[in-house]
Amino acid sequence: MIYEVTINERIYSVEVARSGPGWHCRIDGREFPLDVVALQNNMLSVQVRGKSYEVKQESTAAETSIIIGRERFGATVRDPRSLRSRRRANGAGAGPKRITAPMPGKVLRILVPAGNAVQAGQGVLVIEAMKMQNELKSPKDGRVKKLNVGEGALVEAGQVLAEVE
Amino acid sequence: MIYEVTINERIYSVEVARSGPGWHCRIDGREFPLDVVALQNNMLSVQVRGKSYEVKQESTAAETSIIIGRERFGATVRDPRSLRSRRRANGAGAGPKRITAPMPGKVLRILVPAGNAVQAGQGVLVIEAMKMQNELKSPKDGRVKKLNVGEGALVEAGQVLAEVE
Amino acid sequence: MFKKVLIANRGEIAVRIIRACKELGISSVAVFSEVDRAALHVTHADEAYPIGPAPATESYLNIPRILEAARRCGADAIHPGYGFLSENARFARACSEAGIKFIGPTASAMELMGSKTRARQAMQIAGVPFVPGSARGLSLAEATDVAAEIGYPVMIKASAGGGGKGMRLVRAAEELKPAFEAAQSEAQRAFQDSEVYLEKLIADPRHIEIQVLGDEHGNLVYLGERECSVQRRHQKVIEEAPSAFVDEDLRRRMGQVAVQVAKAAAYTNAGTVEFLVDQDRNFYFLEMNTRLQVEHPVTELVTGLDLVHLQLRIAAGEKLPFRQADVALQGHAIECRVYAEDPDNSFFPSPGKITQLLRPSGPGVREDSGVYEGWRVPLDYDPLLAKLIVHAPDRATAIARMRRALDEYFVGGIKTNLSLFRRILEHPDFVAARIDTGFLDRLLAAPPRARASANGEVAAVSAALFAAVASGETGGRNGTRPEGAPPASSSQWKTAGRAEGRRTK
Amino acid sequence: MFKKVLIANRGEIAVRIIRACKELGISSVAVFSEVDRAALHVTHADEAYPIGPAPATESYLNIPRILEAARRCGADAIHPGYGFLSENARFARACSEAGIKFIGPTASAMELMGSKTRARQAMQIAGVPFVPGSARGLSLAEATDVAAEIGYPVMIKASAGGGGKGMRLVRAAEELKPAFEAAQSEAQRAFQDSEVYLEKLIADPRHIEIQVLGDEHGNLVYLGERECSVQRRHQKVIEEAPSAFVDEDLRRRMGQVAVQVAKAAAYTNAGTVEFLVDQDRNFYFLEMNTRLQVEHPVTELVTGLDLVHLQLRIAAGEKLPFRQADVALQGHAIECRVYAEDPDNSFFPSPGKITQLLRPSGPGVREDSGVYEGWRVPLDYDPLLAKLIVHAPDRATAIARMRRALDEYFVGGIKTNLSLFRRILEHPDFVAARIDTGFLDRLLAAPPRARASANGEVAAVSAALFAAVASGETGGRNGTRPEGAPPASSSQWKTAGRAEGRRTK
Repeated sequence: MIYEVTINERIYSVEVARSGPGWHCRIDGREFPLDVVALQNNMLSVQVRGKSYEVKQESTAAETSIIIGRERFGATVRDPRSLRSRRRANGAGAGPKRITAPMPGKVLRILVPAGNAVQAGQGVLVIEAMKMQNELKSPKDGRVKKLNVGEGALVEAGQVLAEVE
Repeated sequence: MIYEVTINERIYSVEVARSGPGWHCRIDGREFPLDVVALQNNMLSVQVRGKSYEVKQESTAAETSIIIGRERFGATVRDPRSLRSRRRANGAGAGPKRITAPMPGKVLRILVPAGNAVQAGQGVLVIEAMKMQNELKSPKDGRVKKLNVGEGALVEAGQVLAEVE
Repeated sequence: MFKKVLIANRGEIAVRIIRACKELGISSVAVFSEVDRAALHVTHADEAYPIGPAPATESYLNIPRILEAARRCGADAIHPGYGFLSENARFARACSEAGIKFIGPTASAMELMGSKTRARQAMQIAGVPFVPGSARGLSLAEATDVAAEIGYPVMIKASAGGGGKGMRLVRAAEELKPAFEAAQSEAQRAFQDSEVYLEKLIADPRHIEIQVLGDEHGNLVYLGERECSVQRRHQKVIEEAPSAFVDEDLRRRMGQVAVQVAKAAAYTNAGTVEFLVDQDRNFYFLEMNTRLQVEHPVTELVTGLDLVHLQLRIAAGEKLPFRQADVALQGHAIECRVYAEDPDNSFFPSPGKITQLLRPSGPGVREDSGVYEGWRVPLDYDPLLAKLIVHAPDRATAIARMRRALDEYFVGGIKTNLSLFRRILEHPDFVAARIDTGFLDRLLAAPPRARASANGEVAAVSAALFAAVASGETGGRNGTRPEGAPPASSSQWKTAGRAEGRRTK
Repeated sequence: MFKKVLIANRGEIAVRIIRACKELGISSVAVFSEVDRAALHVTHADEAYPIGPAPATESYLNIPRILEAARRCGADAIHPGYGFLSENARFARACSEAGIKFIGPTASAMELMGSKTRARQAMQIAGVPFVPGSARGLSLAEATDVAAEIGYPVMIKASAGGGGKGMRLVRAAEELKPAFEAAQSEAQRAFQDSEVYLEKLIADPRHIEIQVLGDEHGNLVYLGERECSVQRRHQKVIEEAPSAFVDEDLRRRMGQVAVQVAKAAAYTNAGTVEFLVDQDRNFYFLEMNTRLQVEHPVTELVTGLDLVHLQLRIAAGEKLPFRQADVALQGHAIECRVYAEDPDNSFFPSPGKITQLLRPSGPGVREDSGVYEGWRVPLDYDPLLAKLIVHAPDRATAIARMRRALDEYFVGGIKTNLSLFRRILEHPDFVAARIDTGFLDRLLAAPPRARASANGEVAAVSAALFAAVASGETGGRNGTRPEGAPPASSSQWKTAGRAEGRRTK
């Protein structure tokens, strides 16, 4: 099975296949000798030429991360054969830009009602959690095309709150 | 839903039903006011008249236990309406008695072949784990009716190794 | 000793106090708001009672509800922890009127120290050194004169304040008016008291505090200092004991002044005297915190004492079990305050469900935690999850040990500030103990230097492997588990080792 | 200091040594047998290499494979931990011949102490006090004479022995022959050496040992004692430091003798001198263990030192960073050895999958663990899972703290001896420190008194609630989880607190 994996903006073509009790891997066409064992849910022990890596996966609504030791990598994995593909919420993309909640919280104020024009960096709405207010800014110049929430609404991290076109 | 629950040889009739966000319970016909919340898998926080209990459930092939603080209770829960009922492997019961493995290990020796007579307390077979040998004894006078394993076999905890009738 | 103690708090400090109660054979009573029913302090306590809705004003600050719970369960004492009602003299008084021992200083000592201006007057009489400035609340006009007299830059502070609220730095005369008014209204909001006063700014000071302990028989001791200069917006982030900047002589002099301060307030139980220390090792009284501090564990580790045990014993009327001469410091301790906040996103709080929790342990590692895997960190309170504290023979080893512990620490599902601690502990100025209260803001102003990683390929391959297993293709879904079975067993992985292991049998 | 250290061990001690390496900036190399591929020491190390099948003789005792791995990865030193090859002089020699530093004493010191009889001769020359008996291996005939001379009861011991193997108590002459032969064959099996010797039995002795530390520049210190009298079949179960039975004077005298012992063997690095102490505080040399002990953490907690750091520094040629006069003891420490064994079923080992692991933490609690939730404890090795160690200002508090920590400790899926520790810690003789090497066997001989429980009804109701949720009726099954979701969220429980909490928003 071949995946297109993006790690910190760099794209790898990764082929993985079972071989006996373990796995056989190729990366960008090259042989990648590894020994892998599952430890817990979302946690692997990967050994490559004697080096030992404890690898964790963390998936939130906002993003998927791969954690190796103290390093955290933003990851996107695409299966060319399927349309199921996880993309980082804040990743680039054509068309209207989305404004997503960086944390769970409560919508305190709407600063720019739907339909109005905004400039890049201008606050669109304010959410609050743990007594801290977070003004969410427009990613680009344009118009607030859509507001998915009203004042007082409880939102989850990664939830799309508004779209700017 | 009414269950017949056996805790340390004492049998309780326990009725549990949802009520709003929580549960409504009766034990042996009496009201049992409690507030219950799930903490983790197989773990509850139960409050009864202000007293706070952290309750764990542990199920092995051999038995089901309820753990409250430092206390461990052997538990059997029977749903009268269904035949699904968990019973402690070493619990009482009519007919032939079973000899089960107290731990995972390897069958080292068969001391009494199937068909032969045994006395209560006489060793029937020996299993080994972590370099320690464990002689499993007959629970009663009788005859080794059945041997489910041979020498060298790997067995799991709770696995029925032999029956004495 | 008390039979039953109610803990009027939540989170790690409530758990820490409950542990002390268990160790002293005291039954512990938790109180909880509606969002905390499943919180760790509730499940750890012997008894637990609801005290209202999520907002602290309706629950953890709700004096009548808390006293009602205490009466109902027959508690003979209440420990307030820190924050919430811990420095509320009215609460202390209400407790004693209800015949329940408040574990802390007397209401009058709290009131004296609670008003910075009254405290300053009392301390000046006691001959305690002060930062030049006004001893009392000021009008804008008075402030202008005092500022001119002592010279800019100056600090404006709230008389009832603490934790940086109602504080403003003023570099020049023209900044005074707006800053003064902002400070007043902030103080009004935070403490229902708009009184502010004025102090000369000490350049690049260190924040160093002395732990004091007094019994109810007139015995007072100091337990060495804590170095608390690593702060973000006047909030402590990392604390140490001892301070690399403090030598035996300075420690003794600061300690003796701290004891004078406590004496002047007829202080009992645990308290902390905060000082500003300038580059020439002059020290100035800041304030006295009339409660147990968040950072008390670093003092416990270097003194070998248990401050909460001692608080309980003292409140129960026991004498201090040791004298000043018996207090000896051993090794070095560092504490990191682990918060649910995102250091990569201007430290916005990050409440939510903790999906995975891997906790550090081993030699010299202590974790005082208020959370567990599967728990949802509520939006409603201070986002402190846990305190990670290490103890080692010397400071360099303590830093190395903390780095090791941080590498073992993983909190999945929410953002935490763990990565911030790595940055701090690797910073040459911190390693060399060249720290003042401006250190962390300077560090944060500089962008974190991104190292090129050698592990990109391993990350890429791992991501693909996770995906391959998660995909239906190999059957089952990563994350689903058969009843009772632990993760590894049910995941799609063939664990090579084990498979071969079986073959050898 | 070394660049790269290979740890020729597994389990908690391998993890503990890896942690020390990380703290000293040394890269760590694990080795593992086929059943240990997923073990904690493998995942914690920077590098890891397979060294053969499950049986220790083919892996962790496999000198060629281990040296091959060390050469392959370029390790400049090997730490043997305890057990396995830690006291194998041949291995130590093979290491130095391979140009790899063995972290421990010299091979010759190990050989001297490895033979009880040679050690005894050397120590007698050094004037070390001994239990009356034979200094060398005996024939049955000689044994009969010696026994008659020193008087019964006597102990038969294996010259190459340790851990109680090849040991026999003989109360009267007629028991001598069978016991002697049994000891010989057991010694032959265990150590490929049937030589045994004979000693007078000391009635109700305590087992107290002294930690010594020597650098390679002739400096030797002792780090106080450890009380190890709580044993089952000559295996330590609980250890303490200091011993309640040892006063300043006895500590100094035993310490000085221990240093003499080490000097007589030209001993370097960490070692332990074991003594029997009788009721009149006479002490007799038992043996010297030429390795790091399982119970070394209790010494670390009361001295504030890190013994593994010191082992590495000493092996790297550094001088001891302190003198005897600098060694001060602070507080009291207790260690419990947590085994995968069933105390209710004559301590049969209980390997298998750890389905749930709740670990104690908080003030004064240290856990040195070699396991994690979801891991399968293999059948093939010593069933030590972890060591739980507490530190407190005094012994009474340490006992209370250990009880508290034990209540927080839960290992699901396998049996452990945690309940045994509760029995011991509640026993009046242990609490009063009236312990000798027979204490635990006496305790175990008495049936545990079953308290009537007040919690039967709560248990019954809980069992029913678990069943109700597990049953399909309410939809879903307890234990199944939606992808990535943590337990609480997906279980069928309505968490009242949270539900109401939301309503308040």
